[in-house]
Amino acid sequence: NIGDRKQEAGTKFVRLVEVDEDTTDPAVWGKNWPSQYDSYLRTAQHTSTTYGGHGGSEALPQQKIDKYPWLKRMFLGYAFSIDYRDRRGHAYMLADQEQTARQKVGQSGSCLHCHGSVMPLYRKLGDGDATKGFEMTHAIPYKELNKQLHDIGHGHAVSCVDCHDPDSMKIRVTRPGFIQGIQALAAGDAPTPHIPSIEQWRKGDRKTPYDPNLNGSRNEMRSFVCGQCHVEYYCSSDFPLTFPWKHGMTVEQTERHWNETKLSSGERFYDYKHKETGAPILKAQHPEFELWSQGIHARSGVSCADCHMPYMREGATKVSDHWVRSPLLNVNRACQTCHHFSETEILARVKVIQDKNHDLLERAGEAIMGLMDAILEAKEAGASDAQIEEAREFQRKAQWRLDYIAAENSMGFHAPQEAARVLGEAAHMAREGQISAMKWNKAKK
Amino acid sequence: NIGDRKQEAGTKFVRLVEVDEDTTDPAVWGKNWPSQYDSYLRTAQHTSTTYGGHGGSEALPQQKIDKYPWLKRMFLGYAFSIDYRDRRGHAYMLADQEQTARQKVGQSGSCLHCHGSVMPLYRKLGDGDATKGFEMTHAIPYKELNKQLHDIGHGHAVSCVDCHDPDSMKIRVTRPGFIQGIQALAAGDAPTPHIPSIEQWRKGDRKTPYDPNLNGSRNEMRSFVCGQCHVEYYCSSDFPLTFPWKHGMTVEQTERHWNETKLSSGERFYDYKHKETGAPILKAQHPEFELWSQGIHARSGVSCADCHMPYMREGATKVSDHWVRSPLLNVNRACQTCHHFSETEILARVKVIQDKNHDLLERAGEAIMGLMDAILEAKEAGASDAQIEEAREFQRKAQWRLDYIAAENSMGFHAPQEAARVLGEAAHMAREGQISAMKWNKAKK
Amino acid sequence: MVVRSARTWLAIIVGIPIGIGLFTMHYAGGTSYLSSDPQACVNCHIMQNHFDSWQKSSHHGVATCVDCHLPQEFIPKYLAKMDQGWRHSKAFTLQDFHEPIMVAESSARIVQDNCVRCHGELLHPSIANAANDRDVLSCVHCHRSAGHGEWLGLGGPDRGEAAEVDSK
Ligand code: HEC
Ligand code: HEC
Ligand code: HEC
Ligand code: HEC
Ligand code: HEC
Ligand code: HEC
Ligand code: HEC
Ligand code: HEC
Ligand code: HEC
Ligand code: HEC
Ligand code: HEC
Ligand code: HEC
Ligand code: HEC
Ligand code: HEC
Ligand SMILES: [Ca+2]
Ligand SMILES: [Ca+2]
Repeated sequence: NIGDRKQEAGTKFVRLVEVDEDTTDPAVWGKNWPSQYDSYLRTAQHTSTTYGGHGGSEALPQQKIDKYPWLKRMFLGYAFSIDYRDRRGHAYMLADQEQTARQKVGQSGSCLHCHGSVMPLYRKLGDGDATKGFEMTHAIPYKELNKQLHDIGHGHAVSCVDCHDPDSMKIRVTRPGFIQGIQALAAGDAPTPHIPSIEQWRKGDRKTPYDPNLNGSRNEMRSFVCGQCHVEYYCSSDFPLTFPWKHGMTVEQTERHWNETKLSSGERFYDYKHKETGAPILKAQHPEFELWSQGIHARSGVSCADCHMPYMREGATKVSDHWVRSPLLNVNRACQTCHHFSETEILARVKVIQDKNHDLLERAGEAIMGLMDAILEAKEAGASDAQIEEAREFQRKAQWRLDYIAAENSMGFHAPQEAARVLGEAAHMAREGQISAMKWNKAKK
Repeated sequence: NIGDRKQEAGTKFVRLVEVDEDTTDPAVWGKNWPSQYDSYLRTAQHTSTTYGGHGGSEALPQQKIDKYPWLKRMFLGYAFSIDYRDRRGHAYMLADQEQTARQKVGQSGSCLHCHGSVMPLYRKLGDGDATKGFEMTHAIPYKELNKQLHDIGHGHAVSCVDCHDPDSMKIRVTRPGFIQGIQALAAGDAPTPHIPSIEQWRKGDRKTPYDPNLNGSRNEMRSFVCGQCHVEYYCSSDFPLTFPWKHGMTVEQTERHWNETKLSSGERFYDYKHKETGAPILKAQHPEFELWSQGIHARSGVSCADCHMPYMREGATKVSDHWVRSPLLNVNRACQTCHHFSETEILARVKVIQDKNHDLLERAGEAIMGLMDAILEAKEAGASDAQIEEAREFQRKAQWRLDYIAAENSMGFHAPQEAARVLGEAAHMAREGQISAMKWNKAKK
Repeated sequence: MVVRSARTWLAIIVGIPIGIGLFTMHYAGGTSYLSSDPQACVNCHIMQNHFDSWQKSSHHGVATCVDCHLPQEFIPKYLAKMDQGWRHSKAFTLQDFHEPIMVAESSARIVQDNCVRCHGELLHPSIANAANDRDVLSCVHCHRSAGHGEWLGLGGPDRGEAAEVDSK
């Protein structure tokens, strides 16, 4: 036993097969790095905690829109009201995307950015220039693009090559959406205490854009790789996939980015018009990277990988657990390395935080229902568009905030006070909108 | 040099004068413990941070009710609308109480519990039984009782004997209000992860009541001494001073305590009826001990004294800094022993937390104004008491929550997420009340 | 549960492992426990993080592992060495210890005594006066990084499957 371990310490990084930029099949990499591959494969296992992983059967996660009726109603007029489920492990990402009933309304090729090992396809489309290829994909229908991906043999979920340089095995980012987004963030002036290398870069002449792979620290890279996908985005056919970080990462700063964006029609940006009320809505998607950035962990240099891919001892070596999942299933490695409290105590702390946010979430959900009812009533009573415009604007704002936390996947843990603040604002704005709708006949036509 | 130090170390606790339970004059104690006395005296100095200490002149702190107009309006019908200022150092506690214009409406003797070195007087009134004496004081007018205090020579602000056993110098609690409150808390079943000794005591037979001086750990005592005063209370002439902890220490649990309390008139408890709206209001006072109890510091065993009375080096020994004040004036000793970040970084973290809560506070302030306006409008339009009862109830609830954080003195730092949650609820409930008032003519008369 | 059954098992065959244990201890570098050189502790890779973080601490120039983790009087020192040495080789052989390693209560007291041993002169009076007070504030309540720059444990091979099953 001990003999084994002494040996293991010596066997790091022996390559049995070569891997390169086009090796998207993780099984091939797995020959060189069996432990990482082994844990990577486990993302196909079912996991579930109070708020994490997924409810539902092994085969299909639970519908989020059934669990929260106000969520379904918020999305009326948009594909998310048809099918919107709990997330599950990385192994499923491509299959789940292919199978979601949201595909019925037709989706854009942009979707693949975060669900497949898509870099070779981007390079192919752009004649070697991945960014160029990427910028063409929003105009190609999803089904068509996905077929191409499979046809050229890269129909895999997120794979080793997406996060690792095949020569050095260093972690790196590949996704154009992320690179453009973080460059816009760096070029702006929002404070980024959670990304010191941006503040460092800003001290220079800013002539060459910020490059996460060059400028980012090793520790920052441990979050950047996740920030390629676990972020708020626009992804439809009007313009290329966009991460809205020009003015910063808070809920107000990203809202400002969208408010300043124009659709190709010239209109102010919106994702959809609410079916019942007609309000021009912003849809928020899984802003984990953004919410994390507002929390005390980010500020203390604690990365996504610290909690979701903690080191584990395998004999004498330490490896990163590639079974990416809820850290609550893994408290001793994910939390106790930094927090010397018992597992029960740590779980209790998380519970306190999450339960509080869940209460606020339900409260804001009730409030948004009140707002929608009030707009409908006003419309029925004969209110003109102008008379309910203010109320619709409140719906846009309130729903943006509520969705921001509802779509985020840590039930507020990534930044507890911030999540509570955003939900408080959401509920309050919803009621303000309701009041505005109730007063419609006092507004000018 | 080292010789010197060794000597100093040897001179600890040499008594030059005797002190006993009736020695309320800190100057006498100061002869034995000059360093502590020296720092104690500094509480007379003016201190000020963004949200802490006090604005205004050296002579008189700023009016809080001028800074926040909604605060003044919330208190209409109650003495706090006349004069309500920033707090300042311990040295002023008795003088400030004597001078506040709130005295114009006549205050109860209960007030002295937290502003004077009152134990000898309680013993005198109760013929040696301090609790008995204490329970008589609510019925005695403040001016009369305070005169007695001065007459028997104990007209001092909080003094050494209030927190220290004169024989052993061990810290201890003396105030009957606190002892009764914490006993009620222990006798109940609210979880108290921040006070492990209560959970310990509950495992016993509960025959003798929980005694903080016996059962409390040394570390807990470092917060209990402050919990004698920095708490929410009822203090008027109807019944003795009460700390509402029967069901626990959260904003909802203390609200429940008050809702279950009856006035001697038989009515449900309230502090005053709002002058404009007639709502039966609960006034919250400085719940520092309560808010702290909901935070991560309390849960991690970090006590009030750790931050507000950190050790300081004095020659060869360390003493507790009795200059009780904002830790932000003292970051290196108050925070940096535990948090190894730069002072700038620590201050920035506090600023992020406090600014967020301050924003929410102002938001909830606007909301409560909206509610009060709506009730007035309904009344003018002819609404009956029954028709605005629901709105009034919302005012009671919303104002309780808003005041809970407004009256608390850390601008939410003591429990950031909890403070944001409470303020979010406050704003939301205020708007719900407004909506209810707007719908008055749909309610039954 | 796991720990208890391991102990029972250990008690039953206590005779055998003494011999094996001594061998293991020696082979694994466990005999280095009897040395004062911090390198000796790192012989065991499980201690690597603690070594690394000690090197980043304010004390790495003034105190080595045994200065803090072993009592300094002769007899207790060797008793503790036997006790800890035995716990060490048992844990290492069975691989049944909790990772990250968490200090045992008895060892925490040893550490505290050692803080006081060196800093007795510059002490908070009420701590100094309470040498035998079990309720005394521990030094690491405030100086949580004195010995180790920052907490740096490392998770072990337990992948949390048990938690997985429980949560279903
Ligand atoms: C300090 C630890 C910590 C850090 C750092 C952290 N997370 Fe989390 N994360 C958690 C916890 C705790 C949960 C809640 C899990 C649960 O409820 O079961 C969570 C939940 C999640 C979930 C949902 C997991 C599930 O099982 O449903 C995702 C996705 C996620 N985090 C992504 C990220 C990303 C991306 C980052 C970095 C930008 C990040 N996390 C940083 C601790 C952390
Ligand atoms: C910027 C990255 C990104 C883009 C672009 C993206 N996704 Fe996702 N998707 C994610 C992440 C991260 C998750 C897991 C977190 C979650 O479910 O909230 C996810 C989850 C899903 C799920 C499972 C949960 C659910 O929503 O039912 C489906 C299905 C899905 N995406 C479909 C799509 C479709 C269709 C598109 C294109 C419109 C798309 N995705 C575009 C990152 C992305
Ligand atoms: C290429 C895009 C992509 C990258 C990169 C990525 N994720 Fe994901 N992640 C997803 C998608 C998509 C899902 C949802 C899959 C589904 O529901 O089918 C997901 C699901 C998850 C889950 C939920 C797992 C579960 O069992 O419920 C966690 C936790 C998570 N990701 C964390 C991370 C972390 C941490 C990183 C970086 C180390 C990361 N992800 C990198 C796209 C990505
Ligand atoms: C979602 C991003 C992501 C994917 C996909 C991914 N890794 Fe990693 N990998 C990481 C991160 C983060 C680290 C930690 C790097 C560090 O700390 O510098 C890591 C570390 C490693 C290491 C270094 C040793 C260790 O365990 O820390 C190896 C080897 C490795 N990964 C192999 C693989 C293989 C093989 C695959 C595919 C089966 C893979 N990785 C897929 C993010 C990823
Ligand atoms: C790499 C170190 C590290 C890891 C891993 C880590 N934390 Fe933390 N945690 C910190 C730091 C640093 C702070 C900020 C307080 C401080 O300065 O000590 C913190 C603060 C906290 C707080 C209080 C702040 C808040 O948000 O309420 C909680 C609760 C917490 N952590 C829980 C967890 C849990 C649960 C996990 C595992 C899922 C975890 N932490 C993993 C380092 C870490
Ligand atoms: C972890 C550190 C910490 C702990 C523990 C703590 N406080 Fe504070 N306290 C603060 C900070 C920081 C502020 C904000 C000071 C400021 O804004 O200048 C504050 C503010 C205050 C204020 C207002 C100070 C002023 O200058 O206006 C009072 C009163 C107070 N705390 C009492 C308490 C009491 C009583 C306890 C225990 C029940 C306690 N605190 C526990 C850190 C702490
Ligand atoms: C006997 C009652 C009493 C006790 C005990 C007490 N306080 Fe106070 N404290 C007060 C009063 C009253 C004031 C306000 C004085 C004024 O404004 O005139 C005050 C003011 C303060 C302030 C504001 C100081 C400033 O400069 O603005 C802080 C901080 C504070 N107390 C913390 C504490 C802490 C920490 C403890 C325990 C170690 C404690 N107090 C014990 C009654 C008390
Ligand atoms: C349970 C303890 C307690 C009782 C009872 C109490 N106080 Fe205070 N008082 C405090 C504390 C603690 C502060 C400092 C914190 C603050 O100002 O919020 C304070 C501050 C004050 C101040 C200075 C700030 C201000 O409000 O303008 C005045 C004046 C005052 N009290 C008067 C009174 C009067 C009059 C009564 C009786 C109705 C009374 N106090 C009863 C604890 C108490
Ligand atoms: C309640 C918190 C607390 C506890 C418990 C505590 N300390 Fe301290 N200690 C401090 C603070 C704060 C300082 C900084 C004093 C200063 O800078 O004036 C300090 C300073 C010191 C210093 C001097 C550092 C220098 O700059 O010279 C030493 C040595 C020390 N402590 C050792 C100990 C030991 C040994 C113990 C346990 C017996 C202990 N401390 C317990 C808070 C504490
Ligand atoms: C509001 C409560 C309070 C008051 C009033 C107070 N003390 Fe203290 N005192 C404390 C606390 C808390 C400690 C720390 C005790 C501990 O850590 O066990 C302390 C500690 C001490 C100690 C032990 C050594 C040290 O510095 O830690 C002495 C001596 C002392 N105080 C003297 C005095 C004198 C003299 C006065 C009056 C001038 C006084 N105290 C007033 C709360 C108070
Ligand atoms: C005696 C130790 C101690 C002292 C003194 C202390 N802290 Fe902490 N602090 C902690 C612990 C423990 C945590 C919880 C996180 C963890 O488990 O590491 C924490 C968490 C925090 C957090 C993150 C949680 C939150 O509430 O957002 C902040 C910010 C923080 N502390 C600031 C401060 C400031 C500012 C001071 C000084 C006024 C201070 N601390 C004094 C031990 C301490
Ligand atoms: C044979 C390999 C090995 C060597 C050599 C070794 N350790 Fe350990 N140590 C371990 C293991 C395994 C554990 C976990 C034991 C447990 O948790 O029961 C441990 C736990 C500890 C603990 C925490 C448990 C406790 O008893 O409180 C301390 C402290 C410690 N070791 C100190 C040292 C010091 C000091 C040295 C060198 C003088 C050393 N170790 C040498 C393997 C080793
Ligand atoms: C200046 C004192 C000091 C020195 C030197 C020191 N330690 Fe520690 N060690 C501590 C303290 C303090 C703790 C935490 C005790 C507690 O939490 O009560 C600790 C804890 C540990 C633990 C238990 C793990 C944990 O985090 O609870 C291990 C293992 C350990 N030390 C090993 C070592 C090794 C190996 C060395 C030498 C390379 C070393 N220590 C040097 C003071 C020291
Ligand atoms: C072998 C003797 C020894 C032991 C054991 C020891 N120290 Fe020290 N400690 C020192 C010396 C020497 C210094 C440096 C003093 C100087 O620079 O003036 C020091 C410095 C310090 C300092 C000031 C530097 C800093 O880190 O802020 C603190 C605090 C401290 N020790 C606390 C502790 C604590 C707590 C323990 C127990 C966990 C401990 N010491 C154990 C010898 C020791
Ligand atoms: Ca979006
Ligand atoms: Ca009250």
